[in-house]
Amino acid sequence: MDLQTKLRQEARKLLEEKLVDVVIGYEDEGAPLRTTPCFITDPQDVDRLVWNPFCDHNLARYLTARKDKAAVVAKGCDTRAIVVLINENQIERKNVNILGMPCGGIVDRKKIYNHLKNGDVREAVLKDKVITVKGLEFTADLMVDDFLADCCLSCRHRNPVLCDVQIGENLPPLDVKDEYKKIKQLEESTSEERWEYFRKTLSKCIRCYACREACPLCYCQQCFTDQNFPAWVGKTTDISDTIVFHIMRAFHTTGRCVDCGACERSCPNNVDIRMLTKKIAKDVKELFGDEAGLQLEEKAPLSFYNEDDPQDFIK
Amino acid sequence: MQEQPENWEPRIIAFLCSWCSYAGADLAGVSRRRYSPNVRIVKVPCSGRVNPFYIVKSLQQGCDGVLVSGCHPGECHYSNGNYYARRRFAILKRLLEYIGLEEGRVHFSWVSASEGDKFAKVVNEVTETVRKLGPATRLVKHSPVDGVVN
Amino acid sequence: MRTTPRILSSEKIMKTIKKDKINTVLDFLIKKYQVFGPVQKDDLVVDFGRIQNGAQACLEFSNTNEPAKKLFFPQAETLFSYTGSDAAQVSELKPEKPRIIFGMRPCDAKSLSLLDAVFDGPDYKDPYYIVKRKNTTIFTLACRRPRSNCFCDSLGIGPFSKKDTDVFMADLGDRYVFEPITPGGADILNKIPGLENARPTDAERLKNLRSEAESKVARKVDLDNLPEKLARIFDHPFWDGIHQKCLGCGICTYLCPTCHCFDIVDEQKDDKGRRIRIWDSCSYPTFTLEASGHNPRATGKERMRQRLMHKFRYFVENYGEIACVGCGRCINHCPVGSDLIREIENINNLK
Amino acid sequence: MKNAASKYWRIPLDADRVKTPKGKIHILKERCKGCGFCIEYCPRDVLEFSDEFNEKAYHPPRVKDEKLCLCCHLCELVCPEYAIWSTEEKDEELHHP
Amino acid sequence: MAPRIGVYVCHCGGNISEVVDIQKVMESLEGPVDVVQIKDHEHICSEVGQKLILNDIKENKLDRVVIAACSPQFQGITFMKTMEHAGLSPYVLEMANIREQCSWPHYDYPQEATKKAIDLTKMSLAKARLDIPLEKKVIPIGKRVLIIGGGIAGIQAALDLGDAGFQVYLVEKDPSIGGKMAQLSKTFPTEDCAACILSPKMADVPNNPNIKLMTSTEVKDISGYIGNYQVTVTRKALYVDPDKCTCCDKCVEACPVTVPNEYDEGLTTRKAIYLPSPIAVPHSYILDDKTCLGLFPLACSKCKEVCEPNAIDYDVYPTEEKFTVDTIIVATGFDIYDARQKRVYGLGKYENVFNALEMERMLAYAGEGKPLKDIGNRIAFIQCVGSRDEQVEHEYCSRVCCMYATKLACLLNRERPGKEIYIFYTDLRAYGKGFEEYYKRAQSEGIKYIRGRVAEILEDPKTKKLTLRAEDTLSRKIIESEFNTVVLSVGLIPNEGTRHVAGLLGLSRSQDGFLKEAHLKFRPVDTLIEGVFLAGTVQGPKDIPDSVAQAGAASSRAISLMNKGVYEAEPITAQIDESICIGCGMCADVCAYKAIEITVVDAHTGKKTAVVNEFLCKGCGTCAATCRSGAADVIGVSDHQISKMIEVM
Repeated sequence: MDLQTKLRQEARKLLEEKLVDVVIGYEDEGAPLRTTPCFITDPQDVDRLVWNPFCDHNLARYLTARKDKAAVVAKGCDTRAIVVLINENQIERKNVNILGMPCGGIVDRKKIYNHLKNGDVREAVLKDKVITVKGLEFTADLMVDDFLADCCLSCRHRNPVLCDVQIGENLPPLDVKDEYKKIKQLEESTSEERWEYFRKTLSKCIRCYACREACPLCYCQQCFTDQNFPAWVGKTTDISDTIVFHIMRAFHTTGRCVDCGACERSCPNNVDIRMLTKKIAKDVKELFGDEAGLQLEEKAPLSFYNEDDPQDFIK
Repeated sequence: MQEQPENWEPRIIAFLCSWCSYAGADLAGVSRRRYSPNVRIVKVPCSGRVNPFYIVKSLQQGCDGVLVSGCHPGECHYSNGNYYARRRFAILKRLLEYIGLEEGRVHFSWVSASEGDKFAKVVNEVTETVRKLGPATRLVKHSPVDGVVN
Repeated sequence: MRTTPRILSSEKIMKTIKKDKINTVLDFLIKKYQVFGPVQKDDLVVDFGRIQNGAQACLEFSNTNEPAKKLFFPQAETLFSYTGSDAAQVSELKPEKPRIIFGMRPCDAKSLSLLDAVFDGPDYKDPYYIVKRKNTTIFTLACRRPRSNCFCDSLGIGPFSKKDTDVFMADLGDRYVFEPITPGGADILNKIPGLENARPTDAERLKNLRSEAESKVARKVDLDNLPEKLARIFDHPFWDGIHQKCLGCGICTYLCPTCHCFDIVDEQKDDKGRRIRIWDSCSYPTFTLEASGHNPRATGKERMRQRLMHKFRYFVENYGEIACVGCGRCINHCPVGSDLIREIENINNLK
Repeated sequence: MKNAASKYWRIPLDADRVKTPKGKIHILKERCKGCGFCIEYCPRDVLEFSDEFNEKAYHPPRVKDEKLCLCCHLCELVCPEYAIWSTEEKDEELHHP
Repeated sequence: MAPRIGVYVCHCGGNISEVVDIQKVMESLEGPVDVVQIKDHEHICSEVGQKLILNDIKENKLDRVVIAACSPQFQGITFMKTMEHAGLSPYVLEMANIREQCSWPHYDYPQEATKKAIDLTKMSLAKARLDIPLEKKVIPIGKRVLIIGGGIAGIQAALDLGDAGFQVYLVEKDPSIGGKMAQLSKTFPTEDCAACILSPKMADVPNNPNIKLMTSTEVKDISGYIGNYQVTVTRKALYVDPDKCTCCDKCVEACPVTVPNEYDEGLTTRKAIYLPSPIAVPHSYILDDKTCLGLFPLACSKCKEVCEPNAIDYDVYPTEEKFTVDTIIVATGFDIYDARQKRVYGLGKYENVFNALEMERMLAYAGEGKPLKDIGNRIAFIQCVGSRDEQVEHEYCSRVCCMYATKLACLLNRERPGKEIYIFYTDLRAYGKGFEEYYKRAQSEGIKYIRGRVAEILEDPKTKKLTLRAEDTLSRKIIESEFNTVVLSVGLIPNEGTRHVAGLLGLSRSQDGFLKEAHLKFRPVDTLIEGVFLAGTVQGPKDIPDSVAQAGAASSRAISLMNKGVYEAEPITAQIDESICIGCGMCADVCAYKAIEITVVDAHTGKKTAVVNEFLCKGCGTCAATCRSGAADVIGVSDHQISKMIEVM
């Protein structure tokens, strides 16, 4: 029995036995190469739930606003985000029923459109590991594994870190080769080159804050961007303000970011946001040995310290 | 060496914790210990009080250098403010230098109330390092953006 | 609605030019005008940018990521700056060199007329917008290949619409054809060297291309008496479900050619400062946050409802037209895949 | 007991003026079952296992340092076989611990 | 309405005006509409200066004052008092440090110093504009004080406070109070016997109804704040009931165990059950379960068998006691330097080398008329052992060694004339009252003072005699001579009790390891923790008169706080904006004082946010810097104020 059917079965059981008020999952509304989050409350509707490599949203994002009992379809990175949210008192463990999905990686739509030179895909059919895309003047068969998202290529937690029910067997760990290759390349270049790189990619930002809204960890009632007296960061697309917004948002994910890639996927102008969050995750690992969202009751690195923390940079 | 406009002097802001480093600075003054006059000191209760935005905002305002100084680990008047600050600055310094801020713009030090000499040495050293880098350009927020799309 | 001066049919002489010579047209225009056109920013993103030489323009594109509105109502704009506490010194708005926007799609052109209604309406004249609008001549480029989420003809625009532009262009395959629509457009067109008069067969060819393009517009939406339907369902439970997946990220409003809401903030240092107008979005909670802390649109439900109500009902009541041009940007770029057309269909199906 | 590291490393100067009881230890090797209670519980750590065997092949205890014994009789009390006891030697000559 | 700020630029009698161009500073401050008045003054901190401020505040209706002068940590309190006299909150005063940070360190760059002075004053102005007229927070405060350490300083403080009607808890780790002074023979410079002058004071302690004496007791934990210190102490089990014990001493005879007696620095022996010292207060025997042959299992019990009044009970266990006090005086005293670390002097190797405290005990030893040890006729004292010595990281002078060596020399000399006593010193420190005269008298009595550091001591294995080699820097000769006994004048170092208490209270320590006073000149017995004071050698080496004086000072400081009945706490504390806080709990995690808790603030919606306990919060601001959404801030040092100060750059 394939995972999708098993997922629907579990969801129907939860709803029928009134264990949860809603099942948050993914639904296919017919748009090519993508699914959309859905909120199933009626057991009959569980057949709308799908499970395929296009289920890319981090559904933990929807848990912070809810007061009711919710079941959520969660990949490895999503469950890590849920652990962080529980540790930060944003959701209660008893209010969330986690349907853990071992995940082989999700497809990055932008990579496909890149490959197709931004061709207009009108239809996409997935048949075990092969996507057949059709446009008005072209068709093509694409292998799922060739278009996985960057964060999935270096994923160390393909299996749920925490779940009530796990749908499907654990996947073998991915042998991740040089997880921080891009970051290291940038680190080795000169500061002028790095500045030019970030000035260029961040000048595309139009301050729409989609990256902030897509991220499950950005649940603040009022973000520092909306703060007045003092207003720390300007609201225009002046390059200095945009850079300050992005480095400070990234700074606020220190030791919390689970690298689910939701921020980069939601950006309309393809800003390389993960180049910042991934760098901080690398530093946190090197300096403090921490990884985000692995245990409950785990303290975030910046609200914890050791007597012998590294301080070679301090005179 | 960056070519600098003539008679340019680095402008450096320093956040000193009031119990140790600020007292150290006072001691440097009391013992007439000469050090370069490029630093403007802002007194904060503890190095743990220094919000990352203070450093970023200083750089945006055009400060050529930023120094944050607090009590030595173990001597913090509030017992662990400097420990949290140490972690915060470790991440922030690497991030700033990663996005292209020149190394040597942002400095951190531990100066206790009895280390007047060390404070003077740190200020001189920071001033010379910043002088070599020339005036701040990156992250500096320039005059208003005009209407036309860049 | 603004009446744009139309040319008498007799002066409508169509001009054409070889496709590979299009750069010379641009180079000529660049000498006397500030020319803006679609520029390839990276492999997926094409956006309007200042063109310094003809080669920079990329006319083989579907549509720009950000709408042409940003050339008239930019993301951030200094209204005036002030020093000390005395009277503010308004940065007087002298129009710079006249501008040409080359290669705008008909849907964006239509959106400008909707923005005109707002920024250049009977009761409110926005000087910043008007000075840019008057200083700009528009060359629209017909849409040979509408994308899967385009539905411009449901709004009565269509890929080959000739409305709201100064010069209509179309790609005949080997040549570009130019058709002046307004006297301004005609003046400029006549000055461009190297243009030959269109061949008799071109008009016929143009008509075929037009119907072919219109057939490619895949999606339709039934908009008639949508405003009345919306008026009736303000408290309908339909709204409880529709907003749940919306992240409130504001992309659909930032990239929508017709959205024109803005926020005004000051940036001040010591006694010098400036007042800035920046884009804002009804999907942000802070959009309606009041000083008391009360927020009339506290949850995503009210905010999502407001977006649809404003575009398809309030705007119609105020300006007589629906505030949508069917460009499909909000559908293409929504991170969670919510689809405007499907939402309108759901509304139509409500009892 | 004094160890070199402690603050009071010196042998007290008036040690010879203080009389302390001196115990003599008697062991019936054959009765011993090698349980080791006396060795373990002796507060002055006077006894240790000897390497020789008694008939039942147990190791009876052996006196490490007779001078340490203060004749507190604890070994007597804990020995299940009454195989060990101490008697107080009259103080013909003084010794210090 | 707009603030009305008064600015005062001080000349500091030339200290500032000789470098900083005062006129230029004042001119450059003109402009902002809310700076209503700019004045300069020769000594703004003087009586006249303060009157000027007072009048200006009244006449010009100032509501904020900026003073560009010395460091706020120098004259800050003076000006805060002036503000209070003028009816303004002391927290709308800002000081620009244009002396210690401008004129003094940059006296050879006058232009830059002036520019810097202008910037610093503008920064103070920027902060002053956003100052809030805070009022001190008021906490009710009782009359209960905890004194840690029962040496002469602790005793004196307890008696002062007890006599003044305050409830005193005197906690002493050892079985008896008296501390190091009780171990001395005589005291300099008057040579009156230590026990004779100390015993009556020690006796007064249990007799004073307001003093609760707790010996053999250690402080386990202290939490809370001034007016509400929750103290937990653990009392050792002593196994002897003081009321029943008749001090007949039979148990001591019966006890088989002999261990070095701490009271005599290990020179004499004591039994496991013993009387701590002849002048012990409380005067009762105790059983030391560490050296007893064993109570679990009961090994010996000879003492119980001979105790007729049946005062010994083995079934007693350490107890824990909790109580609340309003102020605390730390008087945990000192330890002597373990001279064995100075290999070259041979303490622990050579038989006839002693440290000064051991010599004190030998002199005081009165057992059966026979001295503990025949110390012979030629005695040498070596000064500065473990003090003024960078090798052992004790650069400080222990202040008392020169005088106690002189005293010991005089006593030994007088005991049996004909002795030759040498004192090898580097600088003879006879600074106190009557010290110089005593030093002169000692020389006249034949004590020979040699100005030279002893390089090495060698022992003749057979005769156990000691040959000293030293260079007499006055006569330029190398002296090598033989002595029967050498006494090392050991310095004073911080003890384990000081480290333990400093950890409990979060007290900082100065470079020499002793506890750091709030301000060396102005607040020598205060600490930076409100309501916690220091007395005696815990704050640094000193002699008995100074310790007693400090005990009196600490008591009066505590009384001055407790007498008011209320304590005004610093209002500069953290503040959480509940409308923004999302209850993530990071601020609570980082708060060293556990002053923030995540609590439900709206029972209806169950919304949880952080809530600050104003009395616990010390205003360090770590929570404000950790808070991501900017909900946490510090009143008085707010993000907005600092942001405005940065904008001056």
